Amino acid sequence: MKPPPFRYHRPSTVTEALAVLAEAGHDGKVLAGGQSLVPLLNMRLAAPGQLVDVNRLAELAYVRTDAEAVRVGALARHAEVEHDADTWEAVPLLRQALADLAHPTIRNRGTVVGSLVHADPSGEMPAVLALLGGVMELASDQGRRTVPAAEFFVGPLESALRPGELATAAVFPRPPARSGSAWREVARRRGDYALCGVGVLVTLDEDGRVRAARAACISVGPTPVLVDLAGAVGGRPHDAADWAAAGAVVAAAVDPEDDIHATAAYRRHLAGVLTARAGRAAAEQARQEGADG
Amino acid sequence: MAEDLHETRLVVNGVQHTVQVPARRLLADCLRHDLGLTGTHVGCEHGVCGACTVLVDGLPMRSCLLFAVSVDGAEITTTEGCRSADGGLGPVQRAFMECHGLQCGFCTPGFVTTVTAFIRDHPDPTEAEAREAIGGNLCRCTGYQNIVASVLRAAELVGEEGSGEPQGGAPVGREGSGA
Amino acid sequence: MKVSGSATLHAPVEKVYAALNDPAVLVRTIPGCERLERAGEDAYKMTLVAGVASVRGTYAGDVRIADQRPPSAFVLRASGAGAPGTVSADVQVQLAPGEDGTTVLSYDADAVVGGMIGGVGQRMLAGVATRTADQFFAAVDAVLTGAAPAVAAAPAAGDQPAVFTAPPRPPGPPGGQLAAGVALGAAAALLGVLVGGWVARRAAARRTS
Amino acid sequence: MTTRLFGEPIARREDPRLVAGDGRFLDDLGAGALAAAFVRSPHAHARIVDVDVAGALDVDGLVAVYTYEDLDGRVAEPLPLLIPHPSLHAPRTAHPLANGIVRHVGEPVAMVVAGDRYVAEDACDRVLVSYEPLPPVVGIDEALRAEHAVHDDVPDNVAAHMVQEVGDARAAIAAAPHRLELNLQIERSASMPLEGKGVYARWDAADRSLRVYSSTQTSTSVRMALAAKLGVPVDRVEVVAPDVGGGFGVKIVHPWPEEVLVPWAAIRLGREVKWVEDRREHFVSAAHERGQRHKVRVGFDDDGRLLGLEVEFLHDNGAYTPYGIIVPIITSTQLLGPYKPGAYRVEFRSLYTNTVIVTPYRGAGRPQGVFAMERTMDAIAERLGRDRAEVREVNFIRPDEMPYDHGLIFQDGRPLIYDSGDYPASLAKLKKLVGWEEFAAEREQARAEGRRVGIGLACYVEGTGVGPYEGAHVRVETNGKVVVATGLTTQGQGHETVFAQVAASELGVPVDDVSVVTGDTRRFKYAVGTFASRAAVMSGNAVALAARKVRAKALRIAGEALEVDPADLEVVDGVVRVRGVPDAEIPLATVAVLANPLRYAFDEQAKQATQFAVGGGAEVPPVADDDEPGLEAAGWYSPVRSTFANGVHAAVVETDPDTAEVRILRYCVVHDCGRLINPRIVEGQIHGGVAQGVGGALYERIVYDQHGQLLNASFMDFLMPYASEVPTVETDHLETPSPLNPLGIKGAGEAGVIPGAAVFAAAISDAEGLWIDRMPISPSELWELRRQKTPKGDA
Repeated sequence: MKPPPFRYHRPSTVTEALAVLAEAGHDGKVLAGGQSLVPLLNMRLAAPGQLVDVNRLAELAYVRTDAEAVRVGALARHAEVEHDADTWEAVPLLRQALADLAHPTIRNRGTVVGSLVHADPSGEMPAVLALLGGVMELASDQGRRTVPAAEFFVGPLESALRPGELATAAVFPRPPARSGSAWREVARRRGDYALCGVGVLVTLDEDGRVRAARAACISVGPTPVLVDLAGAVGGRPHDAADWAAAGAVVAAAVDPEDDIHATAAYRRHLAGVLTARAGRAAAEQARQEGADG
Repeated sequence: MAEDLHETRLVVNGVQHTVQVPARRLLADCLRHDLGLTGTHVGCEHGVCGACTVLVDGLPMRSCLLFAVSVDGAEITTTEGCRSADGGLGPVQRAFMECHGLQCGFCTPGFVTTVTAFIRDHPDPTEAEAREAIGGNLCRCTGYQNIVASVLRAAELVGEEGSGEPQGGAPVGREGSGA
Repeated sequence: MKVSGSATLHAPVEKVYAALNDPAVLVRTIPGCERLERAGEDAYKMTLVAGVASVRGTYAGDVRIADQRPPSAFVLRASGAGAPGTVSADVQVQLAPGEDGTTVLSYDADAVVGGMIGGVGQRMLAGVATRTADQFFAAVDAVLTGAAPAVAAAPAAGDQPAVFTAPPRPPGPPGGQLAAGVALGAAAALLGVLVGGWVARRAAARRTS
Repeated sequence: MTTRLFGEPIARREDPRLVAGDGRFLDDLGAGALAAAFVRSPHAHARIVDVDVAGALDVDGLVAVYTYEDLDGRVAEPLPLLIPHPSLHAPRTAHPLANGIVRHVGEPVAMVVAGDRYVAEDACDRVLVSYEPLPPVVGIDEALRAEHAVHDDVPDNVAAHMVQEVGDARAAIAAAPHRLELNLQIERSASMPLEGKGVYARWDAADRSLRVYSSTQTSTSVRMALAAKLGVPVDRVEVVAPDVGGGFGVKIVHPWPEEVLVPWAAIRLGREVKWVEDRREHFVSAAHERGQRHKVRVGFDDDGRLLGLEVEFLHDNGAYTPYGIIVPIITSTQLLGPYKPGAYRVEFRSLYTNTVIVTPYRGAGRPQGVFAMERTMDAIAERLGRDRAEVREVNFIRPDEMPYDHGLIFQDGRPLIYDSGDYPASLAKLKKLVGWEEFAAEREQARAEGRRVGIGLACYVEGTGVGPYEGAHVRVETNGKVVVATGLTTQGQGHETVFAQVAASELGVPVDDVSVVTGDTRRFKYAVGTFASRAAVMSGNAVALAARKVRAKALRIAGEALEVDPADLEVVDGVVRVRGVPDAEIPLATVAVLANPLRYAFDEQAKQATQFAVGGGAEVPPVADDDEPGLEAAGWYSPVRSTFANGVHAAVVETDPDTAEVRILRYCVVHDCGRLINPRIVEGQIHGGVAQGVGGALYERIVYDQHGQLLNASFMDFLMPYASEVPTVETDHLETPSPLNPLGIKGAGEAGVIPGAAVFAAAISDAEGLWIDRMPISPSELWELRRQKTPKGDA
């Protein structure tokens, strides 16, 4: 299991990187953290002609938080985002989900933006971006564009990123006031891909009633499955909301498949159970937010 | 056609090395075969087992998932570099010996590096934290119980005498291409 | 790996049957298909680029149309090989008249995926296959309804064109389409999909592309 | 330093090099050697139509490509059948490279040798093999149905059929007041050491000699096989097992195709060649185990006492049978565990399938047998509404019935006779350790809180230390250092430590003065290997016997030198002393010098020796007729039969009412392997075994589809437990010495893994009120079981 040969580029500026990517076209592949790509290369399941190593693009190595959002540069490692205090304050869901993402050793190298571009239907990051309604910032030598999460994840491992394009950053909006979030997943072993994972974002109104509630599920569809829970829990006092009903809504909405680790029915069941668990936790966190602020 | 070689500089266990490697050379293979540091082991080559874990600029990473050329200029610590400054066994290594934290010893180098970094950041871990810390490394022999004990014992030893890592502190020697 | 499904095509069965057995149509509608070469009666050699994202490979193989019962049924037998592994598939295709001149097509495919890919990605197949089957049908339907032209055959000796090439286009939408009429294209494209599938779902060594 | 070393939990001698990265594993050797890689079949069953290597030839750095047609002499013949057996009526083995037909995914078809592994794999990608697929036979059902054959000349796919019977089991069952019939299945798994296999060969053309390093559990047997296969005289072949990164059974098989081909290529090319198995190769071309399906019929009385037991089972042996039918034979005999079965009949069929070969994996057929037997005990208890421990108790062989003859033939071809063991005491200790009696209350308490907890226990008896023999050589150097050499190999069991403890204890020298060599045919010629929990028993005793000879000779010479009766001498800390007479002493080092007329000692050591006069005087030859020069001796241990260790495990689990996830709350072990040489190492063996038991019960399985494709050929899908999945193990020991060997020890290597599936099935059944008849079990499967509420199978 050794990688096949490839042409290697290591640009030192984004401009240079975009030029190289434009040149390489379909033949080019971006190497950031490489925690999914390199196993693939080692097994010779992938053989890109050219690798564009973006690990020297210092200008993309940042995590910035402002009044609206957390902006994560393409070179920010999972661990950096996970341990960033401002990010934790602004968008707790990121750390909540990152804690279940593989193992710390992988998070030391892997990047959040890389996870998003990878558009992995079992990945936590795409679901988090989708749940928060975030956007991707893409650049090519033709210019820059932003793509909302809803349009970015096209299918399993398919993102809207075009050949020659580089994802430069991901933007995770702060949830509204009196919001709470929670992430729950079940994996075979700690750190494995989830058999099913669910993130829930709940926003309360001044009276502590559920104003908005959404769930995003992984491993139960070709892309993150986003489900609006307002019908089940909207308008209810946070402590009287029927989260089991919300779970039922999600279980009905997902379309999982059988595999060697779990049946589709079990995955569907988990989606419901985990939605209820995450919903309760998120509502409680939202209540505290309300109390604190 | 012969592959292009890339000059790559690595400071490994405090010693500067310069090697000419193809872009596809994995860091694990570069350390083992180009530099002759065979303490780092390769158990799966898809990033799951953790036997190849080394410290890259102080952080544990899978050397089977890194290209040597991609970490050009980095400081690498392998289990060979986890000895104490005097060349004897380092505290983490001694802890594994004291607690019978290894059997065949194949996965051990990956644990030693991982635990070295963990204790640097968590000088006084609980048993649960110790277990979590080694959660990404596979061992087929020990059942982990004595490895968890080794982590706790290592924390004691480091507390008593310091990490003993030559990294940084030790003068950087010079060597030509290890290839 | 078994996959089955159905689709409605906007043309009468005879026309659909003809299209699905017309290399000029297939070469145009199989995403990633670059070349179909006649290799005997109802047999073709095919070259196709398949994969997900930039995890793509070129695959070569053979496809054979068998057990033809025009206009209601036929079987496609295909096998292909690329660096990541091998694929062979049998696809049973049934055509039945639908409402107002449409055709209801149902397919039943059984694919064997071997080699490295066989050990690490098979479980991604079914989902992607059924999903991407629709892409293929959409393409065929476009040809049937004249929305897209069938390609002209490359000049070749004999009264029957021997080599069919797809018009220049970016490598087709990623994803394998294990669908009727494209056993090989499907199977081979699946390899690429699987590759992705494998990373997508299984890489415990995770993250980032 | 004390010389009372036997039984001390001393730290391991091998650890310093291993923790420091100075270990020498196979791939740490042979820098600069050429690299071999293999083109392997992607098909489970196919005819090879053509192998086109042309593309590979242009690869820069390629040295050679070989296919079956290139093989010559005995290398072109099928690999040897290692363990023939009368019941194995249709043995079949593979060729080193496929000869016309491939019979499992991963079977080697072509061998590439190149400058490095990267290039070798580039070349493999360019070897084009065209296959004509043949219908694959996958799984026990298809093999039985025999619509297709794995081997044309074995149309029914049955490799072996064996029956053993004691008494008339069927009649006894028919006449019994209670009867049960159960179907019990265990799925495929694998040893999966973290270091794969590997071979590194160097041919010395000038010396016409071959040295081979192999990551093997049996270097001596590899040596003999290579000499025969390659036509090189045995004394021109040396095989060394360097540090080996785990074996667990899979590395006892030999010679592997690569073990023959790599040295063969090294000789042909006159270059050093190395092959290091990668993980993918290990999954599809090494070996698996465990897959068996059992039908149990049992008759019992009102107390749950067995009156008749009939077990029929089917064993999937994969595509070939190089290692014979050891696994099913062990199941058929060892499933009896600590119980008296009444009349017993066992029958098995071993079946060919188009899958990877099946050879012993730690436990070797016992986990399946124990699962069958212990689930049966649980079913009996449930049927009678009795306590599960009580039902086991009434069936135990009592200590006063030892030695106990089952009237069966064991794996070593000798009668199945238990030598010793106190099963009631083991169970009593376990019940106390886990709090068996109190658990019912805990279970109720938990249920009241909406939690589901359950407890299960399982007993096992393990035949260990199978013969035929092991040997050891002990030499006292003229500097007083002691060198111990034994032929069997080491894969992490700490042999360098325990054999040093044995030698030091016997000789009366500090353990630090003893060094141990294992698995190196240059140092000790004859050995069997490290498997079947035999190393400590076999080589441990051989070392002791050799050391005793050396000690006797040392005392004799010292007696002459000190002019005292050897009977009055003792050896303490490396010095021979006259009991009770201070200063009347002579260092063992000096005795070693005196033991050889040429002394081979210099300066001070020689001078020290000259003050003593030994030897029979002028009329006696310097080396007496019955003597040899040097203070050294070889010792051999060959047991009349295996010695039987035993144990009882219990687990307490909690299952999530919603997600059906299983949490292990406690895992308790009571283990009796006779006298312990090093308790710490025995504990370690148990911990590791239990972890593999947890894996086998809750996580690990080898999954083939109907086409014979292995669906989970990676660590991402073959779920070996991490630290987060393995519980802390609570252990307690009994020490019932074996009367069969001088040291009174029994094997401990496999014990930990044996009852795993049985214990967890019982504990989960208890928590859920569900009958579990198939392991491993995943949360998804448990949840589906809940939906079906499967009732226990009844007669």
